[in-house]
Order: sequence, then C-alpha cells, then structure tokens
Amino acid sequence: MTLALAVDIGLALLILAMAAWTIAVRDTFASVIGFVTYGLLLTLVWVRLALPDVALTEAAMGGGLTGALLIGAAARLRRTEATVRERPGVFTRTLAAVLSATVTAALSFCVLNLPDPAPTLAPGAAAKLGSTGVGNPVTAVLLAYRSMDTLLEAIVVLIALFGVWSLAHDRFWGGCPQLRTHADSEGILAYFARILPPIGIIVGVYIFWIGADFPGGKFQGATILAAMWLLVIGAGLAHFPPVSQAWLRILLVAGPLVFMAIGFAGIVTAGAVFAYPDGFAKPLILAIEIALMPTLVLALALLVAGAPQRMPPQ
Amino acid sequence: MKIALDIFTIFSVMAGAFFFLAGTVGLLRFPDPLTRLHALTKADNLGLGLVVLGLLPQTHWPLDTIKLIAIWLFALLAGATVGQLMACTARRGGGQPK
Amino acid sequence: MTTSGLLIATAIGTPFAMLLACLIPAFRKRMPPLLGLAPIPALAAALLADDTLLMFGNAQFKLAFAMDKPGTMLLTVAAILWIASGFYATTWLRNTGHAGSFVVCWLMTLTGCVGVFLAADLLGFYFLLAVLSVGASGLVLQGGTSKALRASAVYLGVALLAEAFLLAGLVMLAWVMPHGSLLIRDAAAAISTSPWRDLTLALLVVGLGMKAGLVPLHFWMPLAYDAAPMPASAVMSGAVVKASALALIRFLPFDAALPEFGLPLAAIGFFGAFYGVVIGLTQSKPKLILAYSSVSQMGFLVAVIGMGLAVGDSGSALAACFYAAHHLLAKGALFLAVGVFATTGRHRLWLVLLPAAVLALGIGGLPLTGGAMAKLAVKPIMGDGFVGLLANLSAIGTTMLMLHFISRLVTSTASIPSTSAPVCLASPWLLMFIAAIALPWTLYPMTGIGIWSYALQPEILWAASWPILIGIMPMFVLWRWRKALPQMPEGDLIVIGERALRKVITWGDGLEWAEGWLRRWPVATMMLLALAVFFGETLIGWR
Amino acid sequence: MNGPTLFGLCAAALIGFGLYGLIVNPQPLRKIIGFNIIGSGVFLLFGTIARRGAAAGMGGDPVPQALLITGIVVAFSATALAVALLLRLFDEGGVVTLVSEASPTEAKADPPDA
Amino acid sequence: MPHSLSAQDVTTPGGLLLVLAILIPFIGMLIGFVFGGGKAMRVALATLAVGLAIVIAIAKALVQSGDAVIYILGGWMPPLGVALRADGLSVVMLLAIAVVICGIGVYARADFGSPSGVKEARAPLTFWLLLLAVWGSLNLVFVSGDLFTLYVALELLTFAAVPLVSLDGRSETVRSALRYLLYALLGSVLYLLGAVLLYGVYGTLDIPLLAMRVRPEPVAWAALALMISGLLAKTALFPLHLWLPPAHAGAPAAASAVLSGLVIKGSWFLAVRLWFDVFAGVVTLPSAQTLGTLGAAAILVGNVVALRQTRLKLLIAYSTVAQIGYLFLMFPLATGLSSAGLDSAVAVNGGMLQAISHAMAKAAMFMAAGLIYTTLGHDRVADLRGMTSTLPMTVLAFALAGASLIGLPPSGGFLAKWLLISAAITTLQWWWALLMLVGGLLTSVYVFIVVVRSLAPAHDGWKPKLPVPRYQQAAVLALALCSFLLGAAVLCPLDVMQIGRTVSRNTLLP
Repeated sequence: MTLALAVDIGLALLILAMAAWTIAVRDTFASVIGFVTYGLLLTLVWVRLALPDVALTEAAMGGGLTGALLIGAAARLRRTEATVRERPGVFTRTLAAVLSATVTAALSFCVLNLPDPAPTLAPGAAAKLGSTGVGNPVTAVLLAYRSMDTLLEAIVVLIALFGVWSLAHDRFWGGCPQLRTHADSEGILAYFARILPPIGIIVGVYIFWIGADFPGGKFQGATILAAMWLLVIGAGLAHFPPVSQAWLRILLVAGPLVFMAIGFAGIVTAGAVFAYPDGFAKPLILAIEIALMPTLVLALALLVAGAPQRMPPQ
Repeated sequence: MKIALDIFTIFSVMAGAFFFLAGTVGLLRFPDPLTRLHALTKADNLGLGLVVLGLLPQTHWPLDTIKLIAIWLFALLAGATVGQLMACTARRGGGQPK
Repeated sequence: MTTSGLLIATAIGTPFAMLLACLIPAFRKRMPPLLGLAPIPALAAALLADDTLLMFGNAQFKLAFAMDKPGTMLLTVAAILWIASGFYATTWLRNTGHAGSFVVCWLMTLTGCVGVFLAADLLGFYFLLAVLSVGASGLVLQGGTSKALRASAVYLGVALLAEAFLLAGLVMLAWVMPHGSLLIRDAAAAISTSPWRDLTLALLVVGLGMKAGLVPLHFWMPLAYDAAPMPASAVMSGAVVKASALALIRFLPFDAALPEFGLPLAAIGFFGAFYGVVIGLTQSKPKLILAYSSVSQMGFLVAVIGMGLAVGDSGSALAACFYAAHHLLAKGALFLAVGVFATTGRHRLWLVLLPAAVLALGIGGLPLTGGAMAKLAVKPIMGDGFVGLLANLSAIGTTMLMLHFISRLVTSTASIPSTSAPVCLASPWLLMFIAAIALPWTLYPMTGIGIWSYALQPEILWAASWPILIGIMPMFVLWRWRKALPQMPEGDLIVIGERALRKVITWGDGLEWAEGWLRRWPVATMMLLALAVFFGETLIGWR
Repeated sequence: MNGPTLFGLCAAALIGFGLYGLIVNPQPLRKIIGFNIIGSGVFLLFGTIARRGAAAGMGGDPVPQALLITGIVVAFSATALAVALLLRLFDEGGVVTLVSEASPTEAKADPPDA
Repeated sequence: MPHSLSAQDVTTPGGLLLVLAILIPFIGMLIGFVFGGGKAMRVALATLAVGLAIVIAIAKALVQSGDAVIYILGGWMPPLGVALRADGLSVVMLLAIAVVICGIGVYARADFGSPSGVKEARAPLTFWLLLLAVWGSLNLVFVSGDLFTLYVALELLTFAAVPLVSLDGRSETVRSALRYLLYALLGSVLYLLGAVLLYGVYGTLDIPLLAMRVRPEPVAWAALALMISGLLAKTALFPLHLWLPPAHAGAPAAASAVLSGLVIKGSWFLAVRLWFDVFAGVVTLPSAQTLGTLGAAAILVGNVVALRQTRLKLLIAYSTVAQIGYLFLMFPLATGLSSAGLDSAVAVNGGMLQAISHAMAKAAMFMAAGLIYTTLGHDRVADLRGMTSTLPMTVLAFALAGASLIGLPPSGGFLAKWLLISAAITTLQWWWALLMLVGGLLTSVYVFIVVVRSLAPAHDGWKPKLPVPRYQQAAVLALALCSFLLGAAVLCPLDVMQIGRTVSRNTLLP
C-alpha cells in the first residue's frame, strides 16, 4: 500500500462519489455544476496516469467548454424544471441499476483479465519518431501516423457546426449567434475580459507551439483561444460575426483544405497521401497545425455559441 | 540547507491545507451567500498562496517557478472576479433561492 | 437461330413488344383492334416449331424456351381461344370507357400465358407465372365494380401465396438438379431422386394447385370469373388456369409410380369435382355456374393427373393434356356464349341456343363431341373399378350442372326480344364453337392417343351416352324445387376467411400498443443493454 | 492492484453510473450529462490501457492517447449538437422531454412537413 | 520511401482512388459551404458526378486486379498507420450508394433549389452540405480498415444524418432528431468501448491483423457483444427501433430517402464486416440465431404495424423497420453454412443483394411519397385518389419498388430471397425460408393497398396542389427500375462480391 496507491484510491473514490452525486441529485443546475467538478477531477486522474496531453485536453475541453455549454443550457432550461416531473417507477430504476451493474461487472472482469505484457505500439512509434521530425510522440501519432483521423476530426467538428447552424430559424439565417449574457460594459467582467485575453492568447499559442516536442498541441491551444474569444464576447466587448461572412467561412474551411492539399502533395514528394518527404516533416506538420488553428478556434467557439439568433446589424 | 527548505515546505503546505479546511467549513456553516463568498475567496486564496509558497523551493528556478506564481495570480484574478459577480447577483436577489 | 427458335421468339416477342408500346399513350389508344392479332404468332409457333431449345443469357444463367408435346397441344388451343377472345374484346372495348388499362393488362396476361406455355427453365417459368398472375389480377380489376376490387385483391393474394409455396419448391428443386442446370426437362427426373422429394412435391402441388383452383383454395375462381369482364373471364377460365395445369403435368415425375402421392391427389381432385357440381347447382348467375363447373373440371383434371402419377404411366400426361385442351375450348366458348346470349333477344334465341347446348353437354361427355373424346382418352388411366365409377358419376354431375346452366342461360337474354347479337360478337363465338367441335377430333389421332375407328365403335358411343341420359332425369325434379335450394354466397369459403381476418386485425391493436410501449426511452435503452448482456451470454454458451 | 487497474475499475463503474443516468433521468439535459459520463468512462478505460502500454521510454502508449484526444473532441461536438437541439426544442415552446406528445401512430392531424 | 513495406499489405494500383472516394465529397462540401447560396447546389451536383466516376474506376480496378484494392495511408504500415481496404462487398456497396445518392441529388434539385429572392436559404444549403457529408462518411465506412477510423466515420454519419431529420424545424421533428442523436450516440459509445477492449488485449485496431489475433476468450466475447449491440442500436433493428419511425417520417422526402436508404446501411455494413472479417473465429451459432430471431421479430411486427398506419410516410418508415429484419437473416444462414464447413458466400451475397435492392427501392418509395405529398397536400393512405392519372410514373415507380421489396422476379429482392432460401435449405434452417415468404406476403398487402387506392379515379374537379416537374418523377422511376432489374445481376459473369474476401470465406468453426 504505497502512498501513491493511497492517493489513487482516494482520487478514484472522490470521482465515483462526484459522478454518483451528479446522477442522483434532483436539481439539474446542481447536476451540471457537479459534472464540471467531475471533469476537473478527471484531469487529476489523467495526471496520475502520466498522460499529460490528455490531461490538458480534458481540462480544456471536458471541464471547460463542455461545462460552459451545459451551464448555459441549464440556466435557460431552469424554468422547465417543474414541468417534467414523471420520474420512472421503482421497478424501472432497479432494472436499470441491475443492467448497468451487469455491464460494469463484465467490464471489470475484462479489465482484470487484460494480458500482462500489455501489447503496445510504443516501441514502433518511438522507432519511427525520428522520421516525423516531431519530439512529442502523441503529436507524431496525431499528425503523421494516423493523420487521416485528425483530418476527419476537424471535419466532424465542422459538420457538427453545420448541424447546429441548421437549427436556426429561417428568418435568422445569415445572422449572428449570441451568448445570453447581461453584462454591463463597465462591470468587473469587462475589466476581467480586458486583462485575461492577452495572457490567455500567449498561453494558448505557447501550448500550441510546444506541442511539437512536449505535451500540448493544437486542440488544447485552440480551446484556450476559443475560451478567450468567448470571454470577450461574453463580457459584451465584441460580438460574433454573421454566419454568412465570407472570411469566417474561408477561415473555417482553410484548415482541412490545407491539410488535404499537403496530404495530396505527399503523393509527389513522398509516394503516398499524407506522407511527408524526409527532412520536411516538421515544417509541413507545423504548416498544417497553423492552418488548423483558426478553424478549430472559430468552430469550437461557435459550437458553444449555438445557432444564429439575430440578424446582423444592417 | 536542503532539510530546512523541506521542513519549510511541509509546514507551509500544512498551513495552506488548514486555510482550505477553514474555507470549506465557512462554506458549509455560514448562513447566506454573501458571507459564504467572503469565506471562500479569502480562505482559499490564502491557502493557495501558502501552498505555492511552500512549493517554490522544490521547483528549479526560471520556468517552473514563474509558472507556479502565474497559477496563483490567475487563481486570485479569477476568484476575485467571480466573487464580485456572484455578490452582485446575490445582492440583486436574482441568484439561487437556496 | 433455327426457324423454330425464331418462331418461339416471335410468339413471346410480339405481345411483349405491344405491351412495351403501350407505354406511349398514342400507341395505347390504337391498340384495341390489334388485340386479336397478338396471339397469331403463338399459334404459328405451336403449329410449326419443333422442340429445339431456344437459349438467352450467358454461361452462368440461361433463359430457355422450348416447345414440348403437351405444350404444343395446349398452346395451339389456347392461341385460338386468345384470338377469338381478342376480337370479342375489341368489340366489347368499343362501348366501355377506359380501354388503356384493359389493353395493358390483357397484353401482360397474354405475354405471361404464352411465356408459361413455352418456358423451359425454372427461373423463366417463375417470372412469367408472376407476370401472368399480376396481369390476370389487373384484368379482374377492369370489372370496375367494388366486387371486382375485392375479387382482384383475393386473386392477387392467392396468387402471391401460391408463388411463395412455388418459390420454396423451385428452390428445393434447383438445389437438387444435376450439375446446376435449371431446365424443367431435368426437373421431373431430379425430383424422384432428391432427398426432400415428398416436401418438394407437396410444395409444388400446393403452389400450382392453388393457381389451378384445387378445392380447399378455389374460392378466388368464382369471385374472379364473375367480376371480370366477359372476354377476360373466357381467357382466364380457359388459358390462364391451364397454364398451372400444364406446369403440374411437366413437373410431376410420371415415369416412377408414386401411389402414396398420386392417390391422395386423385382423392382431392374427385372431391373438388363433386364439390364444384354441388355448389354450382345452388347458383343462379350463368357466369357463376360456369365458374363452379371450371372448379369441378379442374378437380377432375387433377384427379386424372393424380391417377397417372399413382399408376406411373407416362402416357397419362398426354391424355390429361388432351382433356385440358378440350375443356379450354369448351369453357372459353361457353363464356363467350354467355356474352352473346346477353345481347340476343328472345326471338333470335334458337340460332344461338343449339350450339351452346351442344357445347355444354359436350363437357359432360355427349357422344360425337370433343368431350366424349376427352373422356375416352382419359378412360384407360381411370380403369373400370371404383375410380371408373367415380369418373362416370362426375360425368353425370357435370351434365346436371350444364343443364342447370342452360336453363339459367335461357332466362338471361337481352330485354328487347327482337335484337340479335352484333356480328363481330357472334363471329368469334362461332369460331370458338367450330374449334371446340373440330379440334378435338383432329388432335385425337394426330397426338397418337387413339384412332377414329376405335372411337366410333357402338359400345364406346353407348358407354359415353348413358351417363348423359341418367344426368337428365334428376334435372326435372330439381327444376321444380329450385326455390328450395339454399342460396350459397359467391366465394363460399372466402366469407369465413374474411371474418377470420377481421378477428386477426383486432390482435393488431395489442401488437401496436406493445410496439408503442417498446419505443419508450427507458424501455428501449434497457432493451439495448439486456440485448448486449444476452448476446455475450450466447457467445459464452459455445464452450 | 496497481494504479492503472484501479482506474480501469473506476472507469467501469463510471460507465455503469452513466448508463443508469442515461436510462433513468427523464430530463434530456441529464441524459446528455449521463452520456458524457459514459464517454469519460470509456476514455478513462482507454487511458488505463495507454498507461499499461508504457514502453520504450514513454509514459504511455501514444496511439491510444491520440485516439483519446480525438474521442474527447468528438464527444464535445456531440454534446454541442445535442444541446443545440435541446435549446431549439425549448425555443419551439415544446415541453423539453423525449416523450412525444402525440405518439406518431395517432398523429391524426398530419402536420405540414415539406 | 522511408519505410519497408512488409509483404502482408501493400498499396495496390487503384489504391489512390479510395482516398479520393472519401475526400472528394468532403472537399465538395467545404467548397460548397464557402460559396454558399445557389452555387452550393451546383458544386454538390458536380461532386456527385465526379464521385460516381471515381467509384466506377474503383470497381474497374477491383475487377481487373481480381483482389482487394488496398491503400496504406502515409506509407505507415497498419499496426501503427491506417490502411484503406476495398474488397468485393465494399465496392458493391460503394456502387449502390453512389447510384442512389445521384438519384436523390437529381430529385432534390426541385425541393432544395435555392429560392430566387433570397441570396442563401437555410434548408437548401444544409441539405446539400449534409448530403455530401453522408456520402463521404458512408464511403469511409465501406473502405476503412481500422476500427477507430470506422468509429469516427460512424460519428460523421450520425452528425450528418441528425440535422436532416429536423430540417423543417417543427418541434416534433426536433424532438425526433434529439431522440435519434442520443440513441445513436449510445450505440457508438458501446461500439467504441468494444474497440477499446480489443486494443487493450490485441494491441491493434487493423481488421486483418485483428482477424489473425482474435481468439474466443472472455474479452473478445464482451467486445463482440458490445460492438454488435451498439451497431444494432444505430441500425434500429426491431426492439431498438424507437427513433426510426418518427425520424424518417418527419423528415422531408429527399432527406427520408437518404436516412432510410443509405444511413442505416452504414452501421449494418460495419456489423457484417465485424461478424465475417474480425470475429469469424469467435462467432457462435446461438449468437447468430439471436440476430436471426430479432430479424424475424422485426419482419413480423414491422409489417403488421405498417399495415395499420394511416399516413403513407409512416407506413414506409415501418416498412423500413421490417426490411431491416431481412438484412439480419443473413447472419444465421452464413454462420450455419460455415459451421457446416460449406462456403458461406451464398448467404453473404444474398444479404448484400437484399441491402442494395432495399436501398434503391426504399429511396424510390420515400421520394414517390414526397411527390404524392406535394401533389395531394396530404399523405393519408385512405385518400390517394387520382394519383395514377396525375402521377403515372410515380405510382409505377412505387409499384416497382414494392415488387422489389416483396421479392417478385426479376427484382433484386427476388434474387436475394432465392439465395437466402437456398442457403436456408442447405443448412436445414427452413424456418427462415418460411419467415421470408410470410414477410413477402405481408409486404405485398400494404403495397397492394397503396397502389389500388391510387388507381381509383380522382374526385371530379380536383386539381393537384402543386405541379411536379417531370425530371423528379423520372429520377424516382429510374431508381425503382434499378432495384426492379437488379435481378439481372445474376447474368454478370463473375461473383464480384467475393473478390478479395480471403478472410472469412470458409473458416471452419472450432
């Protein structure tokens, strides 16, 4: 029973307690707050599992943006809390509990039976790390070995954005999304929104930049920059561009298109799509990441903002 | 010298933990939102300060130390802003009935 | 492409081409007068083509057509009926509105009918039978009344049910065919050697029996023939029903004696023969009486096939075919006669009644008519014992039914006594009458069943005539107490079927509620988890 | 019982909680939270496998880490779409629940769908 | 080339076409998004044409090489990198989906042409972008050889399909879309959980490598159970079909055609890929019988409830629920064949043909229902008078599509039934054959009802609400004819579907 194990057990119990509370509590708003806390605790677990990249992503995406999204939704839906009262009966709840417990038991059995010399692709990845010219193996996997997944990743985010925008009313199409805030421009939030973003942008770019060799990367950096943009708009100092804006659409589309262009260029220079010529891997990867940054920042922020709600000021 | 620094770290982190405890007790015991806010922002920020202070000697100089201090400053900034905002909302009575 | 191959191709090709031409409205309007011409290539093919195989398609799958002996005989006769009914339909269409859909259904049925007669491989046969069924149900729909809609729905329902059985049978047949060939020729041989012989035979007989109006599933026939327009009834009762009879003759293995399969089939056939007569006597509308006579005759035909199968004599296939050919001619002519009668006044009656009476009694086996020849051809298979007696009894029953038909026919003449049937209605009927009399005589020696001199011996003639005489006596008794007979509803069994269907629909409510309950969120998600757990358990079960 | 296995069991338990929450809670927002908890459970399981695969001088197998990051971003996009649908349902004035008022089979008055 | 390519998988000549087949639709979507407005439709239609050409080129490459078309992405060998693999099954599905999407594209030009006054309207732009997204993700599902890329493809498919359901924004359709999204997400999370377990035990997510490494052990059973039930949830097999009827009936006609004809085929194909390629050794006959029983329940309940529907689109939606049952009858038959040591190709071909003919027939049926709705103003089945006179080609298309679903010759449905019944007979599982015949009869009842109701002459003085352009009817008829004449596929010389399928052809069960 080393000290580390004790900490792990404590953390695990804390997380399970928080998850149970989030599910069981009656009031939805409290449940959302519980979920945000749960997300941040989960970041600690990733640190304990020595996976810093994932910890950063979880903190930024799981705790931060998802939390903002859910808190916004919970605040607006608080009034409908009373209407939906019919909680399923005892029998349904017990049956659901039994089924969930069976699934958990099966999974636990599988976890305990995982093979001991755990099969891993780490040696293979480490061997070929040199040719990708990137120090951080996770970034190497993301942008070299399995670059198709990352491209599809960006396309998933864009399609989700199209889906969210398709939910606008026809009369608001081409208008601007809105954050439901009632901040006054002289208040403390405006002051906060003037001080934090510059530092935030530096931190975001820094995380994006060191992603090549140390834990970090474009997703985490883009999330931080998106958060800063949301903060500024939330404080009322700026507002979202209209959906039909040309530069907005070009920037949104630029990331994947540049990625594909470099990918197809790979046929000529390195004999396969998404292959990098020897020696030029790092600059190309950086070019792709730089192209993807604006796409991700805009897309993630607009996903939180939701469908366009009002016509652009003529 | 190393031992002295270690002892300093232990004590300072213990003090920090104590202030966190005080803040949490304040959160649970105080009657209305404003007092609870007061307890939280004061105690937790101080606790965090002490913890950071305790950890300073453990980190090697240029980069990590600055990062640690920056974390504390961000926490202060965020705590103050959010505290002030929640206080305004609480005063206007628009907040949670609880 | 040999000449006979060309002939066969044109036989199916012309009606199919005309059907495709109907897609363009302009051609469709000018199509009615051509209806009579469409079957002529089929008649030419029947008379001239020999039995070479005509193949389409590549190595893996061939669509094959051929002209075997039963096919020749039946196609000749059917083609004549189609020509006569085609001319009849042309005049009939002149005074009805929507000719377009009638023409499309008519040509589709014609293509299907000729195709089935010529089809030589399983897939081609099944496809053309489907075309035939859909076309025929469309023809029934042309009746225009709500009764026609119901009759067409029942017809299509039974046809699709029959095709489901047939598909299962054909698949089991195809699975056992020698080195994957799909030819019907090898089918008969393959059946007797296949491991699932009884199941395959049962499926084929049930499938084709349903389309041939075998008794327990015959209820669609009276409904359809009564509701369909006159030329359509003639064609359907004649050619369309014979298509499935021909298929039975082709598929069943006559060379090997199968008493345990043939006898029950014969029993069902005889039961159908008598059932048709009994129900027919209670009907009043001439078309319904004819329909029930068809049920009875098809029953008798199936009995002949059953006996042939039991005895295992391959000649019986040809005899059954001859019997079917005669019935086709006679029944087609009688249906047209009903149409002609409906348009002639009381005074002009004699000119039309005499031939109709001769034809009607011919079905019963009146000597010197085709009917007697048919009964004679079938006699050796029936033998003289109990089965021979049954055959004579059915002849008596048919004669009684025909007399009842003639008496009902006389009362159903046109209202204005002096009108006579328009020439272009009467002429196709007369053509059919001459064919019904002359053709059996010519076909009898030509197909080698027997020779004239044998058929004309006095004791043969007497053996054919005493059932007719006996048949006449009870008619006087029956004619006086006609009112006392119970009035059976048209489709007899169908009425019970519809009541059962209504009860089944009420179960549907419960099922729909259960389905609605299954679509509630908690239930569906728990069902998903339960399925995952159960699925895992079935995987473990293997150890 | 070492660190990764412990968190593996914790992941299994989280998936169980998430499933329970997804099934039982009538509120769609609570169902979205349930879905997120299941997602984080699955990702935690993936993280455990990554940690167990630590070799060649790396803290964890990089391939599952990369897939994890992609998974988290996909889960976020899914949540964003679900919340957008929820808010649109709220704007339409409809009761924010998954149970449709008139179950489709009895929807006699057929709404004009383009 | 920096890496030595082991003999196991190497990029074949046609390989690059696979990458194009996936990325061209997405590039078209992105460019269409930037142009926006009316130009988006033109870009989409151009992409449809280019995509169709690419798919035909892939088919040619497959037939010429006689083996699966493979492409190693980025040159990184599979355990580390991702390989795209198209064998006979994938290419046949690629072709079928391409044809159906082109038909839908031509049909949707009228419904989703951008209105003249407005620079850009919401529904048309969304429809064209999401149509291309659905196509790209389906191509990825058919072609990808890596389980995680397939997970991302499933998510792409769901995110592209859900907004199609709530395209007209009524609260009922938004609720159906939300219900569909949540249930599909639950399905894909279970699928991901299975994939994670597989990676945890076998250290790779590549299909051929997994096929070699998977052994019948607890983790493999758990993974298979989770992945298959997740995919069943996304394919809406009977007990898990809560989202399908309201979603497919509420969506506009072209969108319903995409949802019913194409989207459910993606997760079904993935289930086939897992069952026959990855878990060939783990699969047992009882588990296959479970899938068959669920399919049987789907056929019976789906058809009976379809009979009782009053609205045409709901009737067709429940008919989809029933036809999905047919798709799952292939599993017990194929497993029965391979456990009897015979070649399971007959059942697999039957299942694929059933899927392809259903895709075309169902798309044609929904589009026909859309035309009927535009002309009549309502789609109550009881009152379809006069449709044959006003829309002859549409009713003919509906009838032909119905005939293909019933399984009348020469339709694709008939050929599929012929193959499946012969498989059922050889493995002595005659009850599946009986079930298929009963299902065909039930289907024939409601197809007959709709066709006969539309044959009735219209009320005098009735005029159609909106004239329907002829090319729309032509597109619907073309698709219905494709499905109806699919039976002729038996004439093509070689068995395209089984090319390159070395993995599962006749693996004997332990």
